[in-house]
Amino acid sequence: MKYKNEIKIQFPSHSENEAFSRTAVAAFAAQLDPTVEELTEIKTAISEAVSNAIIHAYDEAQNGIVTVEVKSTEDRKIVMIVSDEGIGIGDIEKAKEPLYTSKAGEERSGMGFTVMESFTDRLEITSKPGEGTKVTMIKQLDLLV
Amino acid sequence: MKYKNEIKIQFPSHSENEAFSRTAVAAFAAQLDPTVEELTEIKTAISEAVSNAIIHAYDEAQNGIVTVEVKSTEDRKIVMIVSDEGIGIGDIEKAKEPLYTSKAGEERSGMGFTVMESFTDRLEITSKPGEGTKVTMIKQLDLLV
Amino acid sequence: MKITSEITKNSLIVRLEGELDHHSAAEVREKIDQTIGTSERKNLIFSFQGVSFMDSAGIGVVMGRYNKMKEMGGIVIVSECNDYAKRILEMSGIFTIAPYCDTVEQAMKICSETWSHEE
Amino acid sequence: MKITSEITKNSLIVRLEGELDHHSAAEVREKIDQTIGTSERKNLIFSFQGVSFMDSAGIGVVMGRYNKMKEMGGIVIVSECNDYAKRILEMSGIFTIAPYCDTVEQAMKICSETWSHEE
Ligand SMILES: Nc1ncnc2c1ncn2[C@@H]1O[C@H](COP(=O)(O)OP(=O)(O)O)[C@@H](O)[C@H]1O
Ligand SMILES: Nc1ncnc2c1ncn2[C@@H]1O[C@H](COP(=O)(O)OP(=O)(O)O)[C@@H](O)[C@H]1O
Repeated sequence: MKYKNEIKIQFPSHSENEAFSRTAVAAFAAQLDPTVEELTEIKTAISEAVSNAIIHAYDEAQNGIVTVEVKSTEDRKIVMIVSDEGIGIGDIEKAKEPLYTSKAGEERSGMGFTVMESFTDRLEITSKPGEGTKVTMIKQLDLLV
Repeated sequence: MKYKNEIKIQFPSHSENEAFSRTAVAAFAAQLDPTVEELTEIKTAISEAVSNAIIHAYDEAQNGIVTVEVKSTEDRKIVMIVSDEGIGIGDIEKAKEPLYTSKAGEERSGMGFTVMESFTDRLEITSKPGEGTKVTMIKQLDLLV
Repeated sequence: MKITSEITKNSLIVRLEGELDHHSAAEVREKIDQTIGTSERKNLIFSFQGVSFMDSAGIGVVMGRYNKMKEMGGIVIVSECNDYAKRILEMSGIFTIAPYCDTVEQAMKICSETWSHEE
Repeated sequence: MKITSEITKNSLIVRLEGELDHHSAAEVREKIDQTIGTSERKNLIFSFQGVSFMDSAGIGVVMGRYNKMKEMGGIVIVSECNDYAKRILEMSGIFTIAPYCDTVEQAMKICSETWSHEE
């Protein structure tokens, strides 16, 4: 894919950076003049993926690095890649199941991946236990007609 | 210096990323609960430094990479580092003079560094012609009393 | 996140304001649980009217309070969500156990009926 | 950036709305210069009331228009800046050649006086 513009953001796995990351991504996505609904969906999807890196990949330790890359295409696609170098996911199919969570005690609902899937057009997860996880989401914005 | 939190942002030298970069930095700075005035000063200083990288370092070609790093300290300092791998600055003292610009024909005012100096507490420029420029700004936010 | 609570005859009303994510959920949880303890009310009504952003952390907040109130023999009602918050809560099926009302007033009515019925 | 212009007897009034930086300055410049050409007015009044963000690119926009109007024997007046925009414009000394007025009305008065004087 050829990209029109792209940004890369990196930050340590502090939970206060969840808000930072979704605002930064929204500021980038604003270049494509999305609808309010599309912008909310993008912010929510990013928030889920970044929270997962902080909570699951690094187990709430604050010394992991989270990387968020966002790219835009001429035909109004937004590609979002959230990656970490944390514990990784053993069974990706299970992780994607609605309501499945490995941290029920901490009031996680197991709906993160379901929300990401519902708010974007495509979700791809690659992961290696012990090495990290990369979540790629693609969202097609409305074509301006 | 020990940092409380820090972020790194990278993007190509498209002028539309000026707005993105200052909004992203403002979203990070918001974690320290700055005054509206402080936030405006931070956004303006970042906008000047990022614009300079786009206009001068890469001469408006859109294929350069601009890097913005922002760090916060426990005692409410914000450290902002904007760097490029562009043409560099030969005479830094001259570049800092109010009203000096190498691009008068394009309606640059030569006030960029003066604004950065006035809106932050410390400005440091290091540069090597042909290799790039690094602009470091430190701003002490009001201590909450 | 701003959390305001109001105690009525039959219920505790908790109004949330701001962005509800994993980061803010920790504080929200703690403050609500404190208020549940001191209020001595069995029923909890959430108003999400002031919630400007919410992700799936919001589901966890409702689910956790549901478990707490259930232990005490009470119920949880969710109200005044914007479309996005409602869509996310709906996905999880949480409204089958913590029902949704458009307004706090409707929720209060349900709480008082439940209460009278129990007496 | 939104640019609205109004033509009065003696002057062209240009109102800017949005964020004025190096990126948006290119468009602002082009649109104003077009309007200067068609309006056939010698005096230009800027209103910065709607400018929510401005960096030193704003100085260049005023400076460039000043040079253009001066060639035609006219003047530029800047008005209705917020504190930050004013502070930045002030730093450059631009108000010594393109004076500042609090309101567009005051600026119009100056333009009409200048005009009468010239006649
Ligand atoms: N970045 C990650 N690193 C490691 N494990 C992850 C990551 N993201 C998700 N997981 C695993 O997938 C499960 C499901 O994730 P999700 O659907 O977001 O629900 P929740 O975050 O509420 O647990 C998590 O409980 C966790 O075990
Ligand atoms: N990142 C940079 N790379 C190369 N040259 C730069 C850079 N930043 C500033 N300069 C030089 O310093 C001069 C003064 O910069 P500044 O005070 O910001 O004014 P202006 O941007 O209006 O020219 C510029 O005209 C340019 O020659």
